[in-house]
Amino acid sequence: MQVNEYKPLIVAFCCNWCSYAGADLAGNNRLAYPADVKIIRVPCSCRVNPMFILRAFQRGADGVIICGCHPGDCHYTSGNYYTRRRMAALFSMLDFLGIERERTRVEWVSAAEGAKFAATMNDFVEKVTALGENKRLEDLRCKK
Amino acid sequence: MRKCSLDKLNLIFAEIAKDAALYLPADQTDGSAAYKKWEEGTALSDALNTVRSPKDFFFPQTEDLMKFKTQGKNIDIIDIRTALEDFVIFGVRACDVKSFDILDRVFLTEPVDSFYASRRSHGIIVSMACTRPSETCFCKTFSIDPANPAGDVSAWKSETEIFFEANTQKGEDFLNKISSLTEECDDTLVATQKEAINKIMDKLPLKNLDTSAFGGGKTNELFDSPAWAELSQSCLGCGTCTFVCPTCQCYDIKDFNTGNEVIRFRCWDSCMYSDFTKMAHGNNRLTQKERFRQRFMHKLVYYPENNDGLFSCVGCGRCLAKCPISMNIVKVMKKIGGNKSE
Amino acid sequence: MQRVGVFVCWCGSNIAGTVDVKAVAEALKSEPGVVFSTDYQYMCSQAGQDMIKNAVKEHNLTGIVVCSCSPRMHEATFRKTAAAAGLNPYMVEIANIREQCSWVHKDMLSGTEKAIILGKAAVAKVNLNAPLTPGESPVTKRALVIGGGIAGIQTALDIADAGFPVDIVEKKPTIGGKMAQLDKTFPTLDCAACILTPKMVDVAQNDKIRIFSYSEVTDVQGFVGNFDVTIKKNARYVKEDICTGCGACVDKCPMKRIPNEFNLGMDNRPAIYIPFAQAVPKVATIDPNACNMLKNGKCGLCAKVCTAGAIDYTQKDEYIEEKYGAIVVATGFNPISMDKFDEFAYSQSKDVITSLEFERLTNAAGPSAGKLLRPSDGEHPHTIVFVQCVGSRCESCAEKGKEYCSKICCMYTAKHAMLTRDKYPDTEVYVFYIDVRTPGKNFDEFYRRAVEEYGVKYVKGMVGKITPEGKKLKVQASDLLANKQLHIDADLVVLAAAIEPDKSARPLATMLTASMDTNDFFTEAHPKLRPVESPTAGVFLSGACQGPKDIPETVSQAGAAASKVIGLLAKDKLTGNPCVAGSNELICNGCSSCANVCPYGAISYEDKEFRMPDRTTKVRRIAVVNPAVCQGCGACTVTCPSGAMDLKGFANLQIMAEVDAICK
Amino acid sequence: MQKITREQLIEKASALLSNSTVSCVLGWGMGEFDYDVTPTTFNSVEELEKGFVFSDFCGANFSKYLVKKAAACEGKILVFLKPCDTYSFNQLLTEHRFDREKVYVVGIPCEGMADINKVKAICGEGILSIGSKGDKMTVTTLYDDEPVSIDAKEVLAERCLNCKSKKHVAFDELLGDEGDVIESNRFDEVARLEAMTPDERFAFWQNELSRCIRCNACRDACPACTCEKCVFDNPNSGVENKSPANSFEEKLFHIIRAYHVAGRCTDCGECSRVCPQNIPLHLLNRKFIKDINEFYGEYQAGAEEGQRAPLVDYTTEDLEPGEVFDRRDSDA
Repeated sequence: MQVNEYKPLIVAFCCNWCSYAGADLAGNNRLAYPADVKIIRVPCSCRVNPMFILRAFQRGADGVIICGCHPGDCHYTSGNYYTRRRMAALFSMLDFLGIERERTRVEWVSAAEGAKFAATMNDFVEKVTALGENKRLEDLRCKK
Repeated sequence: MRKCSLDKLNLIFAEIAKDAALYLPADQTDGSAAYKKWEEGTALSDALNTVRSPKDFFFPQTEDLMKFKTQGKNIDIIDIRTALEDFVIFGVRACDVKSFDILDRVFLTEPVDSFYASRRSHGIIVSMACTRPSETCFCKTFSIDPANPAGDVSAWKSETEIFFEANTQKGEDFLNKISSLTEECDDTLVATQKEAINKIMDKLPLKNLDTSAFGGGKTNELFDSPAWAELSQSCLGCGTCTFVCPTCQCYDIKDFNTGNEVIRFRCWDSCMYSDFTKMAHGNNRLTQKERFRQRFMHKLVYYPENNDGLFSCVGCGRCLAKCPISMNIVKVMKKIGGNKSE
Repeated sequence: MQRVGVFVCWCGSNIAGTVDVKAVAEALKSEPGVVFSTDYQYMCSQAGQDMIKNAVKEHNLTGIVVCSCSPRMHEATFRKTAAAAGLNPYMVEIANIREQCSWVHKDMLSGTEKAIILGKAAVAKVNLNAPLTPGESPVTKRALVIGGGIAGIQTALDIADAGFPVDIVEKKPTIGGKMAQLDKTFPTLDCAACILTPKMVDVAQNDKIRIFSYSEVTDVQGFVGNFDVTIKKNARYVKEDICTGCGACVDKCPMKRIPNEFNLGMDNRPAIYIPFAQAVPKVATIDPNACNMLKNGKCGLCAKVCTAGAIDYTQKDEYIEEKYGAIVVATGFNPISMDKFDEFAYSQSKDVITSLEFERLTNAAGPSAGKLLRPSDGEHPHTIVFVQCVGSRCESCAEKGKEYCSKICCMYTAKHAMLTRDKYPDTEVYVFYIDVRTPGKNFDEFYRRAVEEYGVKYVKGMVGKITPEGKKLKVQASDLLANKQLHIDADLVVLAAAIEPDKSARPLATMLTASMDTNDFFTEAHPKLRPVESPTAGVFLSGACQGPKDIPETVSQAGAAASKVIGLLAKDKLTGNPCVAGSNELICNGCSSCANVCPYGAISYEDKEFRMPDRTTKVRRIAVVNPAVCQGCGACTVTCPSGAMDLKGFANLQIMAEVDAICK
Repeated sequence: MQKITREQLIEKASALLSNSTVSCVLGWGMGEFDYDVTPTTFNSVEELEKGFVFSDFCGANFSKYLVKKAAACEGKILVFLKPCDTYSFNQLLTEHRFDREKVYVVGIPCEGMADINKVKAICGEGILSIGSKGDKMTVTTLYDDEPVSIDAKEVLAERCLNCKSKKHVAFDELLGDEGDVIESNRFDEVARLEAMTPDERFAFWQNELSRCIRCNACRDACPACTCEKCVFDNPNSGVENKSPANSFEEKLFHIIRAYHVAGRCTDCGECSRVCPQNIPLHLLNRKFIKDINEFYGEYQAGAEEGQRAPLVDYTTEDLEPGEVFDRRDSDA
């Protein structure tokens, strides 16, 4: 392994009922993904405020991923449908401002999809690593 | 007095920029002008003035004051002040030059604001006479002569030439630096230009704006005027007037936690904002009427009361041009001052 | 400022294997608010919990961070520990350094680094935690069971047996459901009616149970413990309390050629009818679409012959509003329509029937009085072909069938085949199957008996096409094991149609805000651990509405649902989830965005008078959250532009603090 | 250029004041020059005659003022609304921001409002008077001996060049002729930006937003921004800030502001009109509107009272966030 290899910082918002459990299952099955991924538990993907996403980028995140139950399977019946619209709008806006679209993602991961969780994270980390550091939505004051 | 051909202006800029950062009004993509750091290719704008005033150079919109860093349970306080380099602000209009006097009285009297003082001492101001004032200009009201702008160096620009005259030692030094590019001249052409400017000044619609109703000691007379409610009724409470104003000097001090350290910084505040001077007990100005009144009473009564009758308005007209509801100090002066000028 | 204690668990080597737990405990010591930090082999053990309790006392802790396994595993455990130590249980945060760290990262360095960051995030969050107290709401001690099949019946009986009143709402004129239509049950071959009808009678006679037959639920409001339900009693034009079920009207009714639903249209009934002899309630019902009196005002014969005077042509639909503490969904199943399966000639030949029709054909109370006769000509069939998985496990034909296995078909087909061979040994019986699935007590034995003792010819392979030709049905099929094509001239073909949830389930799910899967089966709160509860609190699932089930499974699930209901109704008060939304009335705009996205209708609005800073008063519309209804999803918090709406336990500032801690 | 005159409006307002239908009038108050009108409440016919004006510079959208003024007026308040203002009016009603019963709406036709910056771009500084006759504007300045005649169309505000509707969607009474919803090209500029490379878009917005001085004029003039307390003013919101310390904070403010009004913004254009730095803020809002139209079907905020905004709604078939780009890429 190379020294000083670029390591992205990934914030993953996971809904308690599906994706967080999916992440736990990935753990149970020892399915590895990079330690760059840090998970924040939220009750539902619809709890994720766009401000949290911008906050993460401000503070130095290189990628933000939101995971929720599959559409139709939301523990709260409709939360992820709102997430879907909100994030479609937000991501499109970030793209409009010239911010790399690969830095944001929504993925539906059920409690049974530990393998999908790990695969998703591996893929996301790979894509963000390829992009390199987040320069377009960073707050220089927060850089170390 | 020294002069040079406009063709050589760029060489002068290059010469200045060798030793000091040079800022001058340049055209922006939206058609307005703003102070920009000169680099090869930057052209001096023909616009009458910039949207933002040059007060930014001495009193920037945000300015870091210090930092705190926690190490375990200890807190380190870090002084982040660094030695400043000299810089030149070129093309400042007479009104804006005057605004520095007003700011100086706030920041340079004891206790001296070291941040401001440091920037001020490193700044060289090259002013520029106004040949085409706007209908919104009323600097004359405050005894400012756009034909004779103050500053370390005064400048006049004709169709073909630019003329310089030093007013201070700093200004002399400045002219010496560019002496190889300029030549000594008499002031005939400048005098002609001054005359032309004065003629235009006499045609300005706001030339007779009357300040006699204002000044120190007028608080009791004006404070409870019913006109405040009427004037402020549609005020949106935005900060446009205060942020484009060259003399507004209020700021807020805030902390920003970066996660690794805390940056204590100050940023412009606006008396038009509902949380302005909010204290533990709440806010002492309860409605927009009080906030609105504060702004104009400060400029026209409180400030002169404490500063030898000097008004803290320079008549630059920025608020007239930029207020979203077109409410401004001129309308206030006319209404509260009893329409004496009409 | 909180006084936070950090407890890092080794989980034996599960965590300690890839995370330097001592380094984590040490690193977190210098985090803001942390006054104590330690590590231990098993935090969840009694000794570990005691360590936490002691530390709370010794260091005056106000908040606890446990770096351990997933909060889904032991959050409840540590909350109890905190409560036992005198702390509010919601002052606990878990950093998941096992499932989401030590188990997925192999490298000690990066594992430790990440564990520290996750710990920091938990500390940052707990610093902003506030003690939370769950709200309380009363419980209406009455249950509603929607559906009166064997699932509903069993649930109702069990709840009533515990002493709670139960109402059953059944859309048909009688309870009994599908089981009442069956002849025998596998694998014991008991007569279905013999074991069902006594239960129906029990229901009718139980003074704790009310039956709303010929009725449906039209509206559900409220929440667990406090549902307000509107039940529509369809007009049956017969006074239920007066009708004796003597049947005189049924005999005299001149409109006798109405297809009989109970026999799946294989015979007829009159316009006024009692579905079957053992119907409960045993009262007549007039079919308004068939009755001449109701349609044209001519006839009135039934009223004339009714000595009890029970006929009432002016009867109107009636709406009943009732309060319930719990609702059990037992809406059952139906065989799917065979109309789209042209290859099996179901629509072309009367002699291609479904298994449920076969049940009626072999039932003593059925259209042929229990004699197995061909529907077309009433002759005895000599060759019968059973086709399994018609519409089940049908991945390629999603538009007409189902992807799932209907589960019960293998067994009832074996039963049908066996019974046919038993009663009519001269009959040749073929069963075409994809797989024979018999995982149940005595199931496989049963199937083997059909093959080995009764000589049923099981052929692995699907029937490709059935062509009616004269009196015969030409069956073209493949035998996959012998790898050859078969051509059979059958007299009768029985299709094991897939089963699907009843169509009434989808609108009901919407009313109940209960979730469904893509097949319209109700979703359980947890597929393994909470199989009889829906995710919506207070709504329980019984029988095939949750997924295909046979009778013993249905009955056991019905009992389980009943026990959950009893557990709920036994409480006088319910404590809610304290992590609910709340609106800051001072900055609420009253714009209604939050109510638009609330899936539970938990948000209402009121006009409230506010004293303004300038001493005037102002009436403003503000949002109010009902904490007993709110489930804490947080949809409202994001839609609120002013940020007035926030979620306890997952507040904006808490989540942002976690973000900051992770990113610093 | 306006078809309706000051006199007609005064006549209408006077009549409604005289018969006590309304007790005050929200209209345009005369300024120092011919272009600097101020939204003003008039309480009597005398006040109207003295100070009421109507010209090509009466662009302010009065709907927002009703949030405060409707409650402050003793009886009903008469408000003159141009077609585009009526959309904001409905949207505010949908969000229960004022009492409909307190307002009497007179819909007035609008021929498009002028942008003083465009006038100055042609005529320069020193404008002494601006007159209007038919399609022409006559401008006298300090520096021209003769009045300058300009084509009114040339100085139309951007939002009026791309006017989406001449139809009033809410009113108690109409003055003049009613118009129709217009097929506009208002999304062309958004599409032009979309067609750029991300680097170009980033450079574009970096340049535009770098001018922001966070005066909050866009927010404070916006009829969709009527929060009792804006998150950017609320120290407890976690995102409060008073001035953009760097380019991140410039973006944060404008992204969040546009997001908060997404699905609620009627595209009235006030944000861009009032921006002292001429930042084309309306493009951010239009981007959301364009996306919503494309993703979830045509939606015009404020077209009807009580509409459910697209971001508080959903269908089970909505496109996935990841498909947003696939879709655009396949269009391109």
